[in-house]
Amino acid sequence: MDLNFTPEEETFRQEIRQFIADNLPEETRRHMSQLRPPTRDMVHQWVQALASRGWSCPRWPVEYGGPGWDAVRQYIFFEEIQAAPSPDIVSFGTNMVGPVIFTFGTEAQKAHYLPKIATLEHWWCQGFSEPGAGSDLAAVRTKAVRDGDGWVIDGQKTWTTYAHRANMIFVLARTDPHAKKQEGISFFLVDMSLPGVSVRPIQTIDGDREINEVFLDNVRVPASCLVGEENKGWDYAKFLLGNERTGIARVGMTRGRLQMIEQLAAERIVDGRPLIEHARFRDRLTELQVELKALEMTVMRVLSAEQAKGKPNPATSVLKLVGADMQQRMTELYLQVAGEDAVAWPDQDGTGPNGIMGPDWADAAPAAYFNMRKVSIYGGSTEVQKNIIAKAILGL
Amino acid sequence: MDLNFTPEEETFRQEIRQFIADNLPEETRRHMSQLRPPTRDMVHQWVQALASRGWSCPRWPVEYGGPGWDAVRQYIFFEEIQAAPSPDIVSFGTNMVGPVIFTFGTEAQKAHYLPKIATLEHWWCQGFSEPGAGSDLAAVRTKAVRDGDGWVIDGQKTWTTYAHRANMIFVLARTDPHAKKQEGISFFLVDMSLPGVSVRPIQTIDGDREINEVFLDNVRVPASCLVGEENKGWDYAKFLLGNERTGIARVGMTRGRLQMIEQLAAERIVDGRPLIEHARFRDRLTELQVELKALEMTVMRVLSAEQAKGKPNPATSVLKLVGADMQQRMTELYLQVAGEDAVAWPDQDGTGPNGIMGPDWADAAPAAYFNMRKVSIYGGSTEVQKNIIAKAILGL
Amino acid sequence: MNFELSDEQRMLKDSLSRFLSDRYDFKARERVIREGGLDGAVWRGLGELGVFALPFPEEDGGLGGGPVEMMIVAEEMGRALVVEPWLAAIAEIAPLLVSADPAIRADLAARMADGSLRIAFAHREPQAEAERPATTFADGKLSGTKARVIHGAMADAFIVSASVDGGTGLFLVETADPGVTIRSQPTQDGRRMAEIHFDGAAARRLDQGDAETLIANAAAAALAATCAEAVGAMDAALWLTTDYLKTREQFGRPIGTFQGLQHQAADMFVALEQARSMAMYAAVMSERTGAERDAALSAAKVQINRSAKRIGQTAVQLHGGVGVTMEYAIGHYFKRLTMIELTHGDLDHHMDRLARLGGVPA
Amino acid sequence: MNFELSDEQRMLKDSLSRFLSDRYDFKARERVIREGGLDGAVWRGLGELGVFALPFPEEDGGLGGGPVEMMIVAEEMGRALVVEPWLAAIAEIAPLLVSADPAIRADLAARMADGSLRIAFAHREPQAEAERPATTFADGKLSGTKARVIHGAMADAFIVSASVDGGTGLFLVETADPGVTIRSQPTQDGRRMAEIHFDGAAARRLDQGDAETLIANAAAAALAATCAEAVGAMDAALWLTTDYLKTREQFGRPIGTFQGLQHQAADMFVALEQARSMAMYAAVMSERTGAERDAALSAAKVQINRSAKRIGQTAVQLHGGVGVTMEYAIGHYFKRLTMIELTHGDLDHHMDRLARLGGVPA
Repeated sequence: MDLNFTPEEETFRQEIRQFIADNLPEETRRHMSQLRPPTRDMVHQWVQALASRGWSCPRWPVEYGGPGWDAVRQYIFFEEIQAAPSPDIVSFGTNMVGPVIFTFGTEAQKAHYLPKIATLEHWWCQGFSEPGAGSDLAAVRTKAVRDGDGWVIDGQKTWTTYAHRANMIFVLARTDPHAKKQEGISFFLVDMSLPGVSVRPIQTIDGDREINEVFLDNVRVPASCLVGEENKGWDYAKFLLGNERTGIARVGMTRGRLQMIEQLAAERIVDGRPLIEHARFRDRLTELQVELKALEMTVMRVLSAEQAKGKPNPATSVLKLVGADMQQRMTELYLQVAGEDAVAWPDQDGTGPNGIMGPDWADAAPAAYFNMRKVSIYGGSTEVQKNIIAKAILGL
Repeated sequence: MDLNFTPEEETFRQEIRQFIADNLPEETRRHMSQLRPPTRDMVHQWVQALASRGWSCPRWPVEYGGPGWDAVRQYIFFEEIQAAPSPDIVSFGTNMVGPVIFTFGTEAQKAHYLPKIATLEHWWCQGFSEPGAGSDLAAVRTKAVRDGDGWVIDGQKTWTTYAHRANMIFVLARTDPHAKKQEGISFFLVDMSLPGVSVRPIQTIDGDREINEVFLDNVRVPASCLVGEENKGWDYAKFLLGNERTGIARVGMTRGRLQMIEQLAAERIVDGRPLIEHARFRDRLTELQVELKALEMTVMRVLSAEQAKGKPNPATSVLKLVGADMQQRMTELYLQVAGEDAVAWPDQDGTGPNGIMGPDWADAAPAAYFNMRKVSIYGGSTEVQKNIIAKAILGL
Repeated sequence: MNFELSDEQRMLKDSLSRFLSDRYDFKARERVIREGGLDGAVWRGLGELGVFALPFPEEDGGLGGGPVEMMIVAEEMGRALVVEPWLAAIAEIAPLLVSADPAIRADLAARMADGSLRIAFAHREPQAEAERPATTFADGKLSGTKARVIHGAMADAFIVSASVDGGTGLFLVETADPGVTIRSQPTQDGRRMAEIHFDGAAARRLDQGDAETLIANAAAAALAATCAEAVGAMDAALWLTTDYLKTREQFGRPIGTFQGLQHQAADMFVALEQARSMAMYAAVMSERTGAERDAALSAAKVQINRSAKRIGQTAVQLHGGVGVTMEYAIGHYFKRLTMIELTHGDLDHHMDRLARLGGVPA
Repeated sequence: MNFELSDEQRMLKDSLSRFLSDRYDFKARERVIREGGLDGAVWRGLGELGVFALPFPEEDGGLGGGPVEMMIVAEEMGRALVVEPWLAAIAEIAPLLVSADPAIRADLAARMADGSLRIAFAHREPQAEAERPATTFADGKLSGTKARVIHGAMADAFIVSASVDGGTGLFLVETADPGVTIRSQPTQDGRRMAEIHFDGAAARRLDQGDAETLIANAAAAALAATCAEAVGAMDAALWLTTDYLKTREQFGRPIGTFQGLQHQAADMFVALEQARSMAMYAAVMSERTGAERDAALSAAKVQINRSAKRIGQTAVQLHGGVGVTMEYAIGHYFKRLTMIELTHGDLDHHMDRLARLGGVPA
């Protein structure tokens, strides 16, 4: 048992760090470190930088344009870019639909789509969730009907993050209305510039408009947009969801932001003393550090077992559940540092700097707190993760 | 709205306090204040003292030998004797079977049993729970079969607190094996000196032997031992369980012990300072005080609504649930004050003073901590209370 | 010992509750916020219900309401998430006027009671708490800057705390005075707050040298009312959530039939009832004085904060995705509850004060 | 980076696990406790498995095990709730002997390795921590009182910390020495601890003036091993509980089908996995030195304590009534976990130390 990375892995980490230092604009770093959502330009610029190094699809094998990293290197890479902090790469393309395409797609699909993911020429979003379905992803009502050599897709998706920035969407649609719930679903790749696709932003309580409803109003797509076999879409969706593993703990992100919060708390005077010297605040920070260290070790155990045994670990549910809790509690501390300065609402549009009160990060704290409530809801809610643990691990 | 008691009620409170000061032996008070279970003699002596004043059955109307107090006076009385602290009066007789007898019993039963409850000539215990039934009290397997002018009862009861001290047990037994689960049960009053009754103590993890299994091995009882109608026993049992209301919060008990813990913590030196000056300990104490004050107010609200509307409040589940949590967290603090001195186990029999280490209360702290785990299990577990709240109050 | 409302109190509660459910549903509130945060008709309606006359004594033409009436009103305001400047009107201003010249007081009370005059309390300053305000008064003129004045841009006049003669005084300043400049800012919970600059504004003294006591009384009244407001908001959040659990179906059944969610809803109910108890406690104790009052109010705020966080976070979680959207009411309750947590002293502030004052009064 | 056990480590784990499940079930353990807390056959068996030879270097005839081996052994001991004095044998004594005269060390190591010699570390004293032990050594004789010596009455010899020449030294004292008096006391978790009086007992110095470092090393090793023991006990408690949930029926179905209980069991699993991670971290970091080691161990103990409390309390709750009886195993796990919480520094002690040392090492 060895908690240390190999010298090669440490060199790799240094290489990533150097790359970040050379390529991540200070403005982006500062913006992200305040836990603000990245602007479109920030994402675009960063993905271009990664792409020029061949790193924009870090989980892909070399043959499809990826760097061919093993799981440990992927982990180090994501830790470092989250901790930097940089904008997340657009995982709907690189981590989700990309692997589906290179695993189940035709040669033509691989040739057409994969390079465009790497350069962000295709900005993908995910058309899985539907209004009213919640955690029950298989409750797909959007339908696709054969029409000559293509399909006509009709339905509505929701909770579609960054749909307003995307030009491509992958969609689950029901192709056999008579099949059982999880059968009869197919997986489509849809160009959002096609007639019938429209996007309505949903404002969230943090003030942001990063999630959307996507309407697919009798959208006609060619046959080449179907991935794999007709009616096997649920299998591809499960594959896609199972791909998101150790990254979901987001340890690097939480640790990086905790360090920022510790700094802010050292500058923040409450009752005549820096907040960091208040015992209760310090304890909350220490407790988070302890649990985050435990989570980091748990992530590495899962990673190590995967390297050794080559199969995913059901303890992944622990990573999601605890990771979400850590992120949320981290933003509670952030909110406490902002204190009453958090009361201001930046402006009616949810954009722009703080108005008349507080330091320049103060409006980002409540936004982060409100925004992070979602992490225990999406991607398998905390309740769903507990169900999985109870059934798949404990056998209840 | 008025949080103050009336002057008459305050006078009443003073009368109770004076009675306690005059009648509760210092040795008993000290023993109880350390959260030790009372000895048989302590209970007996105290109930005799109460009985001589006509107070040993505080919830009973005057016609049956009670003091005829209203709900507020009953509350004040229980608050004061719990805070004293005195031994609990034997509630299986006074609060449980007594009201069943005077509400549903024959005149002959009232005349025979009630006076003996008041003097503790009859020490009652409760024969409801059965092995394997847990929270499902209606899962009664003990059966009673008619035999001439009497009944033969055969079965087994468990979790019978103080059965080893009792000479009477009230028993739920199935009298119609073909009826539905909650029907076909009858309510019997059983003399424990009858042939076929035997008691086996169960040692609990605090070292005590206050709960028991009671075996009823073809015990023949006369017809006069049946309460009310045959097969209606479940109604009487529900009546009995519904009788335990505001008292279950045990606010006076918890507050009294918290004061004792605060005192002990002021004497206890940890890392060179009294424990009470350690911020974390002080915070835990303060948090408990806050929640206990809230619980006290909630108790009084329920009491006030009962006085005004004359009917029990479903919020009683809150009192049980929070009251149990308070008691348990209070003993966690007690355990912390004892610290490593809590490691000693008094002796193999679970009796006698602490051995070679620590102050004279140190062994009582872990015993109290372990003992109090039961309060979220018995009398409707915390999970059952949450079910009741979800269904009866929230309509889920 | 009696926790029941009197017939009059119940009438107040019922009429206010009916008024708000008729006139101030989620859509109406959204419109009010879009249009600047104050609906004239609603405001007049509240005045007609007697809400603004409540805090003033009968000799000033008020209704002589006490903290229980404030509690009733504040709870309903919380339930409807009312964004209008009701807190100053029902709880904060009247205690500041207690020692004012009777004629001035009667005039202000009369105009506040019918809703035609709105006064905001301009007390806090941009820099952290000092012994005396940095704002000063001399020769009839007041100068300085006040921060975080809630609803400051909607006030017709301010009561301003300022240093005077080595002590603190309370002064009345008209908004229309040319020496007054207001910068307004929306808040997370649909209200507006302001920074107010006074530059030699004409000011009239209101207190009799007892300003610090009056300020403490006003703070206590505002804190007690805010506790009650929080209970109203928590109550609404719980029932919105249980309604959602009953109607929302997933995996082929209402999600409220899942025991894991039922138990979370039960925990919310427990948190609500404990908070409700402490809001009542705060109301009654807010009339006491000194350490006993302050410790009781701190205990109440500690409980309110804990319950607000538990209920707000759980309500959003049980709503799932819709819980974090601006289009559903529940997120707005969560936001308001969060702001209540942060204002009138946060959890740590009140835990510290409790420790300093020797714990919860017996 | 590698969390997998080597083949040798896995063999150690499997053989010890098999030995204990064959020889040390709940009934057997109850018998051992009744009969004084040490089963000679079990003890010899552990020696034959090489458990006691592990901590000693190969040049002393040991197996040269490191902290990972200690962790493996301790976890199995925790899983079986072994009451015998294994902690001193596998973790505490060897680090104290590091600088001892090689001949003495080799002799002690050889006799400890086969289980024929049991040494207890008599270090803590009845009065709270002082700079130097109140126990003193002079002229070959040692005098003083040591308290809370776990398994003190089962030891053939003691290593005793004592003041000497203005510093601290470590001394070997034979139990058989007429200057040694032992008072023994059972503990909550089925063990025995003792107060030891030394009255001019013959003593031989073991350290080279580096006693304080050796003592800190031994404490670190004992703490790391105790964390692993706790993980074994928690793991067993979780699986006992899930077995119970699967078999116990109530309201006509296995109680493990109730989602409210499933979610509590899931919370236990999360607590266990987090604790397991930190026990591994503690094992590896226990070989470092100074503040980094101490902070890492404190972080581990904080997590262990939180998880132990959560798992112990929930396990009892989910067992219902039988959970609080001495007749069921689960209560004994709860008791042991509670004692682990209280010893080797409680939660607050380690939170304080973490704060003093600047937090969890990056």
